[in-house]
Amino acid sequence: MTSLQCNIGGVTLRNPVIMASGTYGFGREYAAYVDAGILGGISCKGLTLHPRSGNPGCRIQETASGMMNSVGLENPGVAAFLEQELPYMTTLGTAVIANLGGSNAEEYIEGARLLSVHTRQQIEQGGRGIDMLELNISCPNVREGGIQFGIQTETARSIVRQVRSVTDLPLMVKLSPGAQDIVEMAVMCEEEGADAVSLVNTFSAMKIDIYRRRSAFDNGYAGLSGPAIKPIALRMVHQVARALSIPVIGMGGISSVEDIIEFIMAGADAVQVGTYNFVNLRAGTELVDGLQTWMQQQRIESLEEIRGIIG
Amino acid sequence: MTSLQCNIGGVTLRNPVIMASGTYGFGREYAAYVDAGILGGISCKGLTLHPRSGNPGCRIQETASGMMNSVGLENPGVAAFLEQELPYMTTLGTAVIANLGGSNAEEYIEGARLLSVHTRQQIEQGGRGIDMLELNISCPNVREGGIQFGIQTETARSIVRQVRSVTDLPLMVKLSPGAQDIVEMAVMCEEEGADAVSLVNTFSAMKIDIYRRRSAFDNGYAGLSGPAIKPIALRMVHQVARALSIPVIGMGGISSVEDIIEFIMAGADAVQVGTYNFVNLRAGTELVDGLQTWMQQQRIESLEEIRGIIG
Amino acid sequence: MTRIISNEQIAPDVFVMKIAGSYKGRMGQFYMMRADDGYRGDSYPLLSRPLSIHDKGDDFIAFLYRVHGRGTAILSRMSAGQQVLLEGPFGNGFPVLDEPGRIALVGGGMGIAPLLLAARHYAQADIYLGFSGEAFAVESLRQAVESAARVKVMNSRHRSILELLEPGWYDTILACGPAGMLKALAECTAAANDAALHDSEGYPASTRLYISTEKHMACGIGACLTCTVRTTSGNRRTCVEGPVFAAEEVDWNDLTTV
Amino acid sequence: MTRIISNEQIAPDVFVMKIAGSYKGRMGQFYMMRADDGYRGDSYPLLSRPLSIHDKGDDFIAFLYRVHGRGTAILSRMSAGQQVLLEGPFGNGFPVLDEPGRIALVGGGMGIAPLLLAARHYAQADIYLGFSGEAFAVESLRQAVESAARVKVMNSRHRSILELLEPGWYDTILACGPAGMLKALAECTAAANDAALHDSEGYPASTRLYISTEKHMACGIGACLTCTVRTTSGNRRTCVEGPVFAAEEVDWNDLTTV
Ligand SMILES: Cc1cc2nc3c(=O)[nH]c(=O)nc-3n(C[C@H](O)[C@H](O)[C@H](O)COP(=O)(O)OP(=O)(O)OC[C@H]3O[C@@H](n4cnc5c(N)ncnc54)[C@H](O)[C@@H]3O)c2cc1C
Ligand SMILES: Cc1cc2nc3c(=O)[nH]c(=O)nc-3n(C[C@H](O)[C@H](O)[C@H](O)COP(=O)(O)OP(=O)(O)OC[C@H]3O[C@@H](n4cnc5c(N)ncnc54)[C@H](O)[C@@H]3O)c2cc1C
Ligand SMILES: Cc1cc2nc3c(=O)[nH]c(=O)nc-3n(C[C@H](O)[C@H](O)[C@H](O)COP(=O)(O)O)c2cc1C
Ligand SMILES: Cc1cc2nc3c(=O)[nH]c(=O)nc-3n(C[C@H](O)[C@H](O)[C@H](O)COP(=O)(O)O)c2cc1C
Ligand code: FES
Ligand code: FES
Repeated sequence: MTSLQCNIGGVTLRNPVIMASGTYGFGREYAAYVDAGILGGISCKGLTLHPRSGNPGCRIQETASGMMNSVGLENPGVAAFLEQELPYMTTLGTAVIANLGGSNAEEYIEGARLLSVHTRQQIEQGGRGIDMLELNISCPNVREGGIQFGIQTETARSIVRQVRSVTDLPLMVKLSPGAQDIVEMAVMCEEEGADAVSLVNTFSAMKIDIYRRRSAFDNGYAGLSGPAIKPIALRMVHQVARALSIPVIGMGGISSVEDIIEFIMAGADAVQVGTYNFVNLRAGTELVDGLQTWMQQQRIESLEEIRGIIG
Repeated sequence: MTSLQCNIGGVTLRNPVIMASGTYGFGREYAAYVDAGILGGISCKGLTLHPRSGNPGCRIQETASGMMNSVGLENPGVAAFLEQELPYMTTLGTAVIANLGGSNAEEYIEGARLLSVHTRQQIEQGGRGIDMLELNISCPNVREGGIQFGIQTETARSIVRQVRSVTDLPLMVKLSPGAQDIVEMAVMCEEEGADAVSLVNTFSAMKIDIYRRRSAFDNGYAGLSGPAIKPIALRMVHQVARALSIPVIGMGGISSVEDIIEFIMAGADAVQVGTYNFVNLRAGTELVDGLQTWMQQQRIESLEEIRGIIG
Repeated sequence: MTRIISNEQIAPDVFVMKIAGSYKGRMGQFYMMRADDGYRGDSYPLLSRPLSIHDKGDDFIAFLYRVHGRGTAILSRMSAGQQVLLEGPFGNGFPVLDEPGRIALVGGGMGIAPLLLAARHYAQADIYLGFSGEAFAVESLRQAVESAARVKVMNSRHRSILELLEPGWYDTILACGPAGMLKALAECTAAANDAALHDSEGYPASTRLYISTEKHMACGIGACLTCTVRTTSGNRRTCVEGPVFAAEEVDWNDLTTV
Repeated sequence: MTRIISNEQIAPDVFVMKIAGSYKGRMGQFYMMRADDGYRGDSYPLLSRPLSIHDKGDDFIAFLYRVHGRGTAILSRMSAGQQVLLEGPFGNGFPVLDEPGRIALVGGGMGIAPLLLAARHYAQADIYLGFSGEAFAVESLRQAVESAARVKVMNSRHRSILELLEPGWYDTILACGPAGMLKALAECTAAANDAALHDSEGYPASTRLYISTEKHMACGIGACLTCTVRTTSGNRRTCVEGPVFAAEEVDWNDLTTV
């Protein structure tokens, strides 16, 4: 019997296919296309402590085998999430991952604290809260205060440490491909007690509207995702997986079962699928079913047989 | 009258379209397709002090809107270049840029010295040597000694400084997109007396052959180029151009006149075209003619009117 | 399921693609479409393109589109028998009003695309169509309304269809077209609503203008938040709460960036 | 210039594409080809695919190809009237020998593609063709040589065409096919050359084996150095100094990575 199960920070996932933050909303919109119960998990739209209305102007451009987005963390804020979205998400029968962003340390810490307290309360009352926290230290579209936490290891360390101290939720830290040294950054997360790391977020990128003579995005730069970035993301996941003993969740351009296998062979414990959800609204079903079939065809009983086999 | 002329480190180029190192050989192979005399310049296949036979195994894979290569700096060495290739290149009627790599400081310095001495001698004898030196501190496919000079600013500084001290050729330093801080790296080059910087080289990337369960390349990682990387390359060029007062030569995925204009609006003084030469053997002619036409249509008389206009 | 029946050019750069099958959808709703070459993810285009439902029958659906960039150029080169990927219908569509009162449909250029279904629904409507070049698709609209005389067409590079239209005369206006035209129309309508005009005999108490807007999209289903438009009641997703908005709700600065 | 005349399937996954025009090229040379959708650089595929010249006349050139991955799958879906991008001819081709002596042409699977022109040139050759599945394109080879009886075909999943061939009997062998087959042939040939065999009556003094190799390519013209193969005289570019090499020159470890 082929098993796709995997364990991330004490949470058992049905399979390693997680829908990536910002591409799956709070799970509602895909209900007509994918039974969320078959998924490994859903990482919700990036939350911030306070509601954000996101960036003005054009928010998306297609590029060669990729897309750039400048949504700018539009979200209802942690409190509204807990009240309006989480109750629905916990009914979906899949792991619920809360993706948390912020523009300063206090926002991160308070956001993480609220999510943790709420979950503890729910569980005490026999209910369900979030299953895991994904700390997004790397959103390239938020520039308040000019800080980008995901770049320098020591800047990020203080956020990870403080968040770790206020939550006992399984903690996954999402890394930016723009980190100065992504391996060092990942090692730092392990040192600071993270249960897993996920990578990569979008690449900071640019598109110029040459006829209007301005950036295509009001914000200047925007985040590149999709198949274009896959080879770079895969290399980073491979590097990080070799340096860490905690689980690594790989992503960046995954658009097929073969892509998933590449990430797992590179050392990923699970993967996330982002942009491909837009390309194929039934991506979740296609990839989970396809992965099952592929494993059977290849007579592989557990992902452990192939995980990280590329030295 | 529209003028495409530009000046890089005292060298006047007919136009800003330079053929990128490693994609144009020593100019011979494209002779049947492009009159080299119309080009802004040619950066020759990356040279090293000693001949190199390059990497074994598969050297190329196509990716989504890109390609990965692992040629590994196969080249005849500086001496053979000077003897067998340069005499031909100087007849082409375009700027000759010698791209120089190395696996240790001594190789770089000795290579640069030989190229400079030879050029000085040629000029004294009324002949022509190379017009510019492009110092490749960033080849991701060479790993001897495990050093990658293009990553850390201070490691690279010593190479740039030493090379600068042995050559009075116009010196351009080619930056890696894998640099920890590409702006800091570029600023360092300016500080150390470089006449220009060029960016970006290929991105370190990975492809796994999931059926053979090994990397598609013997060397593990390989360099990603082509349209896929353009949005990231453009962002880096924009960042660097804003921080420097010396010329910036932009590249990464350029495949059309519009792409060239984007790089110039981002602040590039000239551009290099790599992978697109493989896609279109007549790329040089198409882009130079097309650029001329575009400028006329847009009634732009000089590239100065649009250079760096994206703030 | 998504086999092309025909893909005809009806004006310079303008095509009608008919697709076999029974499809859902109301006036003003749209589908996400792209050519299906059997591969996803790294063929061009990556993302589907939003196209309004132009026409619909028991066994077909039709889209009227202009070749704008590469995605639509690829569509235009497809022929009968080939496959497209089609998801939808998406969006709110034009409002279904019990008492629309006196109603006008206003289309500028490709904005005519969603108006055919609207004309069938509001067969009593006056229709105003403006083209900067050659007119197209006008005949089917003439057939859709009660009287062909109700369809007014202007094709001129220098004049606007709005010259023929007195917004204040109508209870309801449904419009689709370039952002510039929509904005001008909204300004006229607002002016009419402000003016004493509405107290004049024969004029309605006020005019409600609904516009169909365009924003670049990725998912089409409300998940990615790339298509939001700022409105008086906060951000609204063009693909779910739109593409039709009451004109006074939208922030025009956020719209004209398309 | 590069209009497809026809693109016919002749066996499972095997097609012949005929293209209108007068083209250059010798036996064993190849062209770089891809579908032309009017856009370059960010359509799939990015790079053209190397295909040997299969047939050639005054007003056409033909390629025999197997659907291997996506690039060739796209070619296989093209039809008469559509355009391809074609650059070439490239490579050295099979040697033109003044005195080939007794000569055999050996093809495995798609390796038959370049042999038709070779059979026309060396009409006196014996021809050995091996297929693991259905045979194809054999008839035109039969017509190309002096006597159809000279063409031996084996199609079997379990046996090899090499069983029918005694390499040492020939002065010259030209071969194209899977790396495994070429390597086995090279070993037999080397063994025959080593053996006393060549002193036997009727046998030539030695056998020269030329093989046509495959390597992934980018430029096709010798500039990128992605297609090099290690040989006894250093790296050689498959697209310029190859694809045909004397068997004893090549480093088989470097070849079988394709
Ligand atoms: C709800 C809605 C309904 C539409 N209905 C129609 C219709 O019935 N007929 C018709 O001709 N056009 C319609 N459009 C516009 C049409 O979607 C664009 O012209 C098309 O997406 C352009 O794609 P392209 O690849 O040809 O152009 P490119 O400029 O190459 O496209 C690049 C990117 O920009 C996006 N884009 C460019 N222009 C627009 C635009 N105006 N609106 C949305 N996205 C854009 C594309 O979707 C793509 O992501 C509609 C747009 C929306 C939002
Ligand atoms: C000189 C030469 C002549 C050839 N002649 C023929 C011919 O006449 N008929 C025929 O059917 N095939 C021929 N081939 C092989 C053919 O080029 C490949 O099957 C084809 O490139 C596969 O492309 P794809 O996109 O379908 O496969 P994919 O596997 O999707 O291709 C991905 C990449 O790998 C490369 N690639 C994969 N396999 C090969 C291969 N065996 N050789 C070279 N590149 C490869 C492709 O070019 C592309 O860059 C020849 C190869 C060479 C080098
Ligand atoms: C429209 C969009 C919105 C995104 N929003 C978030 C977000 O809120 N938080 C986050 O951590 N990542 C966000 N991401 C990044 C994705 O989760 C993912 O890391 C990235 O897109 C790479 O994966 P892909 O190539 O499969 O899309 C977003 C990506 C896209 C395309
Ligand atoms: C096959 C190949 C070989 C290359 N060799 C070199 C080299 O020797 N030296 C160098 O500085 N860059 C080399 N490059 C990098 C290119 O010069 C260029 O920086 C890179 O490909 C990005 O540009 P592009 O996307 O236009 O190809 C090589 C690139 C390719 C594709
Ligand atoms: S297109 Fe994704 S939310 Fe509207
Ligand atoms: S394919 Fe470029 S050198 Fe042979």
